Amino acid sequence: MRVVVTALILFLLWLLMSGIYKPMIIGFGAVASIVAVYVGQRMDRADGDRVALLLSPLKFLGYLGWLMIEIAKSNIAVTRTILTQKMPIRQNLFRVPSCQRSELAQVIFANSITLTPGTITVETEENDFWVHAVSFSEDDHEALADMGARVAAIEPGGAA
Amino acid sequence: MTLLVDILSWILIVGGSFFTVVGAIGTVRFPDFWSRLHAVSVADSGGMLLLIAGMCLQGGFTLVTVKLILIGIFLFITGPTATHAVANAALVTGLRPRVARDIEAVELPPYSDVPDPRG
Amino acid sequence: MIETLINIALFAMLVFTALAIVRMDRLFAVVMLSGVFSLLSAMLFVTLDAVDVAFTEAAVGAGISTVLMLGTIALTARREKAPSHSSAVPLVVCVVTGAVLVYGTLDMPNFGDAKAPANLHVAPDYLHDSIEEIDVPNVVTSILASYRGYDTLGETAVVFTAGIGVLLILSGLRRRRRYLDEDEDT
Amino acid sequence: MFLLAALALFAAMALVLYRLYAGPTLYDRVLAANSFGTTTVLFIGVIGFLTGRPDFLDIALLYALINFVGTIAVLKFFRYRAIGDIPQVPDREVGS
Repeated sequence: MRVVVTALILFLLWLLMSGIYKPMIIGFGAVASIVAVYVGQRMDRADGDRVALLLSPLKFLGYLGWLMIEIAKSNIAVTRTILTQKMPIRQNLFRVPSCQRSELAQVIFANSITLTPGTITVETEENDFWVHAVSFSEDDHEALADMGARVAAIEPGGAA
Repeated sequence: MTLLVDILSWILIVGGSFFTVVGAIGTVRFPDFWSRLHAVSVADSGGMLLLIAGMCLQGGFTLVTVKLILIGIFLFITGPTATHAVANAALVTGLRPRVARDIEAVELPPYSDVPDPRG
Repeated sequence: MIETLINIALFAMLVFTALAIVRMDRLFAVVMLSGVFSLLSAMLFVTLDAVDVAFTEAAVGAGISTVLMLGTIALTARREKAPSHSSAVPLVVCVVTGAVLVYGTLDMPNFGDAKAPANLHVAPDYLHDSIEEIDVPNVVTSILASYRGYDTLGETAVVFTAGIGVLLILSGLRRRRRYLDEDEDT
Repeated sequence: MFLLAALALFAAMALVLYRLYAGPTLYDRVLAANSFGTTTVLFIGVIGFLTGRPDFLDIALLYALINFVGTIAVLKFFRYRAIGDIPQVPDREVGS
């Protein structure tokens, strides 16, 4: 089942990338994706981990939109830091609690922190992230907690 | 309609170019490794997203746009992952961030199994 | 005009990178710089429309050779040793060889010359007939994979053998070293 | 428009190259190399539009992949002193 899905996804990617739809070339694509999956199966290097994609897509899209706005805001803030004559740097390394339950949501949260310029996830622990900020202010704790809550909200059964 | 698309993609591409250059300037101007991380992430997230979006608008409804979106999604996921990997490797091998003077530094986990991060 | 400017800028950065590689004595930095070198040369290939070469450069230059060089550093030292004798003679040899090569190129036809021998003999046939004969849209691909298929097969076999050989040497050395370490411990 | 983007990317490349040369730590260099790779990906895309043949995006995609894998490989190597399988007893391997 899984093998078939993988082959189908690979074949779909081939169709998207090639852009030439003649029978022979599509046949090449099909053979290539099947051989790739077969060789991967033979090598037996897949770890068999299943990542449950249990996110509600609508909320996730909403979150992406919100994240874009945040990225824009913090981009402008860091740009200002870079371009002013006397760079107002106030570095700090602090803990941020991560209240997400699934690993996927934690990954999304950590990557979102890193994606917004000015804050970077440096180390992950069980329930905490170490976050490094370049121009730290006391509001950052609240802002990151807010972001964490938003990520938790797109999980199934999360507080809406 | 095409005029509108052109104007929009102009804005996006000029903005993307601006952020890319600013990020590069930051990598040169910032005083230490930990602040340079943030400068790079300006170019990697803001500049990359805007440039890809601008090129998508110019590409129209073609396979080119599909490929651009694929590249965009890939960079959107791997960019922060790579930045995190660099930062984490630096922390683990004992390159400590300098915390501003007026903030009390928190205790860090005891790492530094590999000496001399200067390579 | 634009392409000339791009080429000049790329070549300037390429020269800077090459000089930096020569001057640097930290080998990790050299590995990073050679990755950048191959990225720059691949960009040059892209501006020359040589898509296949750019692909190869990407896979071999930036990907495999970086990994192989890192593996080599793991087995040897991380700093370059100071040269034990003067570099005057090698410099003279390099300069003379370079001068001879440049002198040799003076006779060659200009880049993109329509009257060059290479462009008169089979190239027009390839360009004209390849769509009908091979049915692959990219002419370079059809030349490489069909008109000169045996050639490419031989090249691929050579590269593959070389890769396997390097991997065997590297992994064998590492394993032997690990055994030696364990012997010392016990 | 794309000329402007190409010029901006060139400027960015030159500055990042300076950082790659100047160092001072290994991680600055890894970071600069990664950033240079991202710039290359964008530049290949822009070049495609500039010359009116945006067919080179396959290479850009390939570069995005190789750049990421390369960065991770370098960092993994620096962390564990080995590429490939991570040794079972990392402490000992790292210390040696």
